[in-house]
Amino acid sequence: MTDFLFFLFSAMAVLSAIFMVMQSNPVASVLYLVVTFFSLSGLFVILDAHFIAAVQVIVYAGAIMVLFLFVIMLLNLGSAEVGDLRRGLSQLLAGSVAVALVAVFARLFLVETDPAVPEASALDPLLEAQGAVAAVAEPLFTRYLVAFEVTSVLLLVAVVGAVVLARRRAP
Amino acid sequence: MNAGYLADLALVLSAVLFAIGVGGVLVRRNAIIVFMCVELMLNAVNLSLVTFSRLHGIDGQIIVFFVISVAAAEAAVGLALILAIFRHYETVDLEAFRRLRW
Amino acid sequence: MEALYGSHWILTLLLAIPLVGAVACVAGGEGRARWTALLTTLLVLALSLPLFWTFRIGTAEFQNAVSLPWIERWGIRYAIGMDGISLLMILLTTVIMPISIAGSFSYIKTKERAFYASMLVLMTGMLGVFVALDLFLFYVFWEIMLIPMYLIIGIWGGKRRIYSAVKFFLFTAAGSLLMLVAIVVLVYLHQQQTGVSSFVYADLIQTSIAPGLQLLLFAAFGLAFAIKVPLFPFHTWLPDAHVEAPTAGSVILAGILLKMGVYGFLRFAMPLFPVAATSLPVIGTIVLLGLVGIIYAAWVAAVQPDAKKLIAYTSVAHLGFVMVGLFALNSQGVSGAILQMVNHGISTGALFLLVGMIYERRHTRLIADFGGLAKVMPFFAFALTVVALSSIGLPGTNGFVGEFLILVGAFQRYPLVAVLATTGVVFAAAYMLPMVQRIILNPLTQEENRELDDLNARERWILWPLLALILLIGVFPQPFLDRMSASVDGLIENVQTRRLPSQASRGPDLGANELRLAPTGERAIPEPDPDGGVGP
Amino acid sequence: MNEAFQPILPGLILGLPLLGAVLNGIGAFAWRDSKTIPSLVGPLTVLAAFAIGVANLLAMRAVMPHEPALVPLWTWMRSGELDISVMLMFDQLSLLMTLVVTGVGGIIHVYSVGYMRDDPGYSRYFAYLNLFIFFMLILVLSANYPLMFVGWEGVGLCSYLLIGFWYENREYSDAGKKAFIVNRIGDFGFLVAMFLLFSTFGTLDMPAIFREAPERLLADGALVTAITLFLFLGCVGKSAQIPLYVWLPDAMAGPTPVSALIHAATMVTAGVYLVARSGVLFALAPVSQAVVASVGAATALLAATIALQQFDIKKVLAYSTISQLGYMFVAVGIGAYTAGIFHLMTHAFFKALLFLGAGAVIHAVHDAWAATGAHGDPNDMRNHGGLRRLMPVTGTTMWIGTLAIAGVIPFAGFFSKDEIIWQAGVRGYAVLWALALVVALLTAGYMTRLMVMTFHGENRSGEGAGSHLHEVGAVMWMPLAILAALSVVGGWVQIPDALPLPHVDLLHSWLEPVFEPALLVAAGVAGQHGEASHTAPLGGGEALWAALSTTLAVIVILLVYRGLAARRYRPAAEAAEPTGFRAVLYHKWYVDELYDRLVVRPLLALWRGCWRIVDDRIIDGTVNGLAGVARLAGWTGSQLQSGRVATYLLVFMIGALIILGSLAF
Repeated sequence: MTDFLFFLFSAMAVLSAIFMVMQSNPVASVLYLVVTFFSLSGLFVILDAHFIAAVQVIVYAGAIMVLFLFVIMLLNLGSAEVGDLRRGLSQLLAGSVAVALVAVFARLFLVETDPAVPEASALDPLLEAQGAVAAVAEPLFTRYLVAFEVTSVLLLVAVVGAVVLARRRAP
Repeated sequence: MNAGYLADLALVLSAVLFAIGVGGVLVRRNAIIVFMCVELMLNAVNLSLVTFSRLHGIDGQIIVFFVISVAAAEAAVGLALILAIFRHYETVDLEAFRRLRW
Repeated sequence: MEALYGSHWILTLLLAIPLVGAVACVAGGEGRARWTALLTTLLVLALSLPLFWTFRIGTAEFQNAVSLPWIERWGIRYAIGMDGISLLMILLTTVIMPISIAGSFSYIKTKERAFYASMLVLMTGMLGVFVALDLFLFYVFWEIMLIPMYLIIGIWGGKRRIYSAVKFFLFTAAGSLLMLVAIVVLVYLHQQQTGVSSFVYADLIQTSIAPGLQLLLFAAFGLAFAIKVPLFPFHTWLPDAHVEAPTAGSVILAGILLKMGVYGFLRFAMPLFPVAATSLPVIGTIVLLGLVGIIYAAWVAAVQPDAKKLIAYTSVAHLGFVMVGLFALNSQGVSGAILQMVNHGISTGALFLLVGMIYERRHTRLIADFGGLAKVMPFFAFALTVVALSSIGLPGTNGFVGEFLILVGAFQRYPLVAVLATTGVVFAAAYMLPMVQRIILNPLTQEENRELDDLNARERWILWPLLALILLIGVFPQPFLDRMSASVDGLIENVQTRRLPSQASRGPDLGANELRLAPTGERAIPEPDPDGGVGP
Repeated sequence: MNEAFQPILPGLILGLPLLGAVLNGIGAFAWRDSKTIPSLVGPLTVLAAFAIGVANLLAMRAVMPHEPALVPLWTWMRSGELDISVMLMFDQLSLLMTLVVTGVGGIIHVYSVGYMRDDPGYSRYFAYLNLFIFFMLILVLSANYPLMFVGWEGVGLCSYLLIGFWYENREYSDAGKKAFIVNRIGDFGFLVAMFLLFSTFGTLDMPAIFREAPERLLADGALVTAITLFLFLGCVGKSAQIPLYVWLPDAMAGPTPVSALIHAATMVTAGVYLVARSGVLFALAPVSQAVVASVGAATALLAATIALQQFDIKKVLAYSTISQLGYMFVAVGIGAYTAGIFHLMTHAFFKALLFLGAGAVIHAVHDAWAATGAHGDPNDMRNHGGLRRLMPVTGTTMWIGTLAIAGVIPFAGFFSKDEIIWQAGVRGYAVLWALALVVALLTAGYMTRLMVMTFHGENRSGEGAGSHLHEVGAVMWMPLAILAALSVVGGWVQIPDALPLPHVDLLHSWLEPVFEPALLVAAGVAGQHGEASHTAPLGGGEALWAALSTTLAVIVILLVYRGLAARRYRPAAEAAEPTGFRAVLYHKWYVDELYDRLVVRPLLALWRGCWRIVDDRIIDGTVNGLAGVARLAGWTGSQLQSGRVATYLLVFMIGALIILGSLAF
C-alpha cells in the first residue's frame, strides 16, 4: 500500500510539474503546481514528516499559491502572453540541462549509498516517543530557538517590504 | 520497501523535480511562472531534506520548516517586486527588463 | 614641549589630527568646513614646525620612532619614524597644506564639506607615506591618498575632469599594484630566510636577494614610483591631471604627491635592492629617462598655450633633475635632489596658486588671454616674477641651490649627462620667461583684463610664506642640508656597501627588529638614544 | 708691505645698495607717487658704497697686500666635499671694479633722477637699479665661482627687468627676454666650467684654485682648455661677443641710463673681468687664449662695421660697445690683463658719457615733440641734427667722449687702446694688431658720423621743434660733466715710458699683485718664446705707432666731418631705405634673420612636434591604445551580460554540472 501510494504521488508530482512548466495559461500553471505540492505533502507523510506535510499544505498550497493566484488575477494575466514559452533551441537546451542534472544527481545519490544507512527509518523511535509534532517542536524551541526568532523578524521585514514595494506611488 | 530503497527513489524524484524546475526557468519568460519554477526547485530540495532526515535525524525537517518560512517571505517580496515592475513596464516578460544591462 | 617632541607620539599625533579634522569638517556646517580645515592644518603645521629644531642632526637613525604590533600573524607593525629626509618632506607637507586650503576658499563653491574632508584625509595619507617604516603600512597610506586625490580631481575639476581623474587613477594604481606584488615577494623571501614573517622595513632591508630577482623587484617598485615622479615616458597623466584639478589639487599634486615617487626610490627601492639600484642598466635607464625628461619636457612646455599645462611640464623637467641627482649616488647629488624636491614643491606650488588666482578672475588658463597684467595687478606681477625666477633656478633663489648641487653631483658621476642636463637651464628660461612676459608684460590688449583686481589680503598672505621660503632656502640652504646630510650619507653608504656580493648576504642574526637603517662600515654613528630624546 | 689688509665695512658696500633696492621695492607698492624717497635712497646708497670703496682703496694703498683679503660671511652650501661659503674677496682688482661700478653707477643714478623724472615707475626703476649695483658688486667681490655666478645671473636678471622696464611695449619686453635667454646660453658654459673645476680641484674657491692650478692642471692640456673655453662661453654671452652678441643692440630698449650703466659701463664688462680674474687658468691654456683674442678681434671688427650704418643713436653706441668689448677681449686674450682692465675702466667713463649724452638728446627731442605734438622715433639720428647750439653742454661733453673713444691723445681712450694695440704688436699677434688698428679707425669714423648727424648740420626735428629743444637740467648735465672730466684724465693713470710725456705707472703697479701669478704661469708656458720684442710687426717703436694711430684717428675724424657735415639728411619718416652694401650693414649682416631661420624657428617646430606627435600621439596613443584593448575585452565580456535571467541560470547550471559531474564521474 505504501509503495503504491509512493509511486502514485511521485507520478502525480512529476506529471503536474511538467504540465505546470508547459502550460501557457498562468492560472492553470498555478493549479498544476498546487497539485504538485499536495503530492509532495503526501510523500512527506510517507517519509515520516507529518508535521512538515501539514505545513506544506497550509503554507505552500494554501497561502503562497493563493498569493500567486491573486497576483496573476490582479495583473490580469489570465490569457497567455504571446511567446511566453521559448521554443526551439531553448527547449532543447533546457531539456539537456534537466536530463544532465538528473543523471548527475542520480549518480551522486545512488552510487554513494552509505552502507551504514539503517534498514528502517531512523525516526521511528523518536516518533514513537514524542509524536509527530513534539519531535519537530522540541529542537525548534531549544537548539534552533535563535534561528526561529530571527525567522520571525525576517517575515516581518518581508511583510513590510512587500507593502512598501507593492504600494502605489503617489502621483 | 526498505528504507534505503525508498530513500533512493525519493532522492531521484527530488532530482527530477529540481530538473523540471530548472528547465522551467530556462524555457519560460513569464516572471510569475519562473518564480513558480523556483518554488518547485525549493520543494524538490525540501523533499531531499525530508528524505535525509529520515535517515539521519530530525534536523532535516527543522531545516525544511525554515525553508518554508523563508519561501513564504520570498514569495511575498518577490510578488511585490513583480507587481511593482509590472506597474512600470506593463508586462511581466523577463526579456523586457533590461534596465540594468549595460 | 620636550616631552612631546622627544616622544614617540608626535608623529602619530600629526597623522591623527587631520583625520579628526576631516570628521569635524563632515560633521560641521557647510560654511564652517573651510575654517575647520584651515585650523586643523595650521595646528598640524604649528605642531610640526618645532621638529625642525628638535631634530637631532648628525645621525641617520629614525627619530621619534614607534613600532607597535598591528597584524601580528603576518608581522605587520605600526612602525613609523622620521629621518632627515622624512623631516623635510613632512614639513613640506605641513606647510603646503594650509596654503592650499586657504587657496581654495574662493575656488571651491560646491560640496565644501566633502572637499575639505578629502583634503585632510589626503594630508594624513601623505604624511603617512613619509613616516611609514612598515611596507604594508606604507602601501596602505600610499593607496589612501589616491582616493581623495581622485575625488578632488573628479568632482571639483574642470571640463575634462572625469577623463583626467580616471587617467590619474589608472596610471597610479597600475604601478602600485605591481609594487604590492613585489612587497609580497619580498616578505616571502624574508620569511624563507629567517622563518619570521615581517613587513617591517628594518627587517626586510636585511633580506638577501639574488641579483636577478632584485632587478625584477626593483623594476616593480620602480615602475610604481616612476609613474608617480613622473619619469618620461610615464608623465602624460600629469598635464591632464594638473589642468583639470582645482588649484589646491594642482598645488598638492605638484608640491607633495610627486615627491612620493622620489621618496619611494630613496627610502625603499634603492636600499632594499642595492645591487639592482647600482647596476649599470638601471642607473643608465633612469638617468637617461630623467635627462630626456629634463630636455623633452622643457621643449614641450615652451609651446604650451595653457599656463597650467606649461607648469605641469616644468614639473616633469624639474623632477627629471631630481632623478638625475638621486642616481648620482653621491652626497651632492642626493642632497640636491632632496632639496630640489622641497624647492619644486614651493615654487611650482606657488606657480599653480598664482595661475589659479588669475583663473578665478578670468576663468581662462590660456596664456594668450592675458598680457599686461603688471599694470593692473602689480603684486601679482611681482610674485609671479619671483616664483618664475625660482623655478628657472636663478642664483639667490632656492631653485639654484638644488639644481647646482644636483648637477655638481651628477657631473662627477656621468659628466656628459650632467652637461646635457645643464642645457635644461637654458631651456628653462626659454619656456618660463615667454610665459611670464605674455601674462604680466606686453600691452594690456584685452578689455576684460583692464578691470582685474590685484591680489587681496588672503591671497597675499598665502604667497608670502612661499616667497619667503624661496629666498630663505636660496640664501641659507645650509640648515636644510645639515638636517638631511647624515641620512643621505647613510643611504649612500648603505647602498654602496651592500651591493658588494660579499656583504650582500646577511645572516638572519642581523634581522633583529631594530628601527634603524643600520649604517655599515667604519663610520662612527652615535648610539641612538632609546627614548629618542631631544636633540643635542 | 706684508701687513694684512682689513677691508673697511665690507658688508656695508653690498648691504647699502641692497637696502636701497628693498626700500625702493617697497616704495614701488607703498608710496608709488613719492619721488623724493627714491631720489634720495637710490643715488645715496650707491654713493655711500662708493665712499666706503674709496676708504678701502686708501687703506689698501697703505698696505699693498699680495694676498687677497677674504671676508667669509656664512656657509652657503656644504655637502660632501663641496663647501661653498658666501665669502667676499678684496684685492686690488675687485676694489678697482667696485669703484668703477659704484662710481659710474652713482653718477648714473644721479642722472636718472632727472631722466626718469616723469616716469610712473620711478620707484621701481631705482629698485632695479640698486639691485643691479648689489649684484654687480657680488660679481666682482665674490671669492668663489658659485657666488660670482650669483652676481653673474643677478645682473642678468636686472638687465632683463630694466630692458623690459617699459613692459607695455611688446618689442621692449621681447628684447628683455632675448637678453635673458641668450645670456643663459652663456651661463650654461659658466656652469659646466664650474663642474669641471670642482671635479678637478674639489673646491670652487678662487684663491685655492689659482694656487693649485699650475700643479694640478697640465699646461695646454685638454682639461684646462675645456674649462677656460666653457668659462669663455659665459663671457661671450654676458659680454656680447660673437656669436651671442645679438641681444645687446636690442637691449637698448631699456631707459638710456640703464644702457649707460648696464649695457656699456659695467655688466657687459663682467666677461672681461672673469677672464682677467681667471688669468691663471687662461694662461695655462694658450688655445683658449687664442680663441678669446680672435673672437674679440672678430667681434670688434664686425660690430664696428655695423655701427657705420645704423641710424638709431643708441644702436650705434651699442655696436660701439660690442666693438670695444672685443678690444678688451683681445687684451685679456693675449695675456695683457692690465691693458684689458685699463680699457674696461676708461671705456666705462667715456661710453657712459656717450650714452648719457645720447640720453640727454633723446630726452630733449622727446620733450620737444611732446610740446609740438609730433610723432616719431626720438632715437633716430635722422631726426636730430644741429643740436650743438641748442644743447651746448651735451654737445661739448659728447665730443670729448668721441675723441676719447677714437683714441685721440691725450684723452683717456688713447692710452688704454694704444696699450692694447701695442701689446698685441709686441707679443707677435700681427693679425690682431692690424685688426685692432683698423677697428680704431672705424671707431673714429662711426663716432664722428654720430656726432655730425646729431649735433651738426640743420635741425631735422620738425616744424617748431627747434624752439622747444633746449639743454637738459643740471641734474643731468652735471653727471655728463663729471664723466667728461674722467674721460679726459682717466687715461693718465698709466702713461707709457716711451711717450714724450711724464711717465705714470699707477695702474700696472696697483694690479701687479693680482696678475703676477698669471703672468708667471704664462711665462712658464710660453718659455720657449723668450722675451717679447720691442717693436711692432712692421717695425717701429711704441711712440711712433702711438703717434701714427692718433694722427690717423684725427685724420679720419676730419675727413668724415668734412664728408658728412655738408650732406643733407632727410628726417627718418621721409628717408629712403639704404641700398647695396649699406643695406647689408644696416641690416647688421642679417645675423638676426639668420638666427631666426636657422635656430629659433626649427627649434620651435621641433618642440611643437614633440608635444603634438610624441606626447599626444605616441605616448598617449600607446596609453589610449591599451585602454582601447581593455575596452574591447570589456565589451566582449559584457556581451555575456545579456540581462536575461534564463541565460544566467543556464550558464550557472552548466558550471554547476561541470563541478558536480566531476565529483560524480
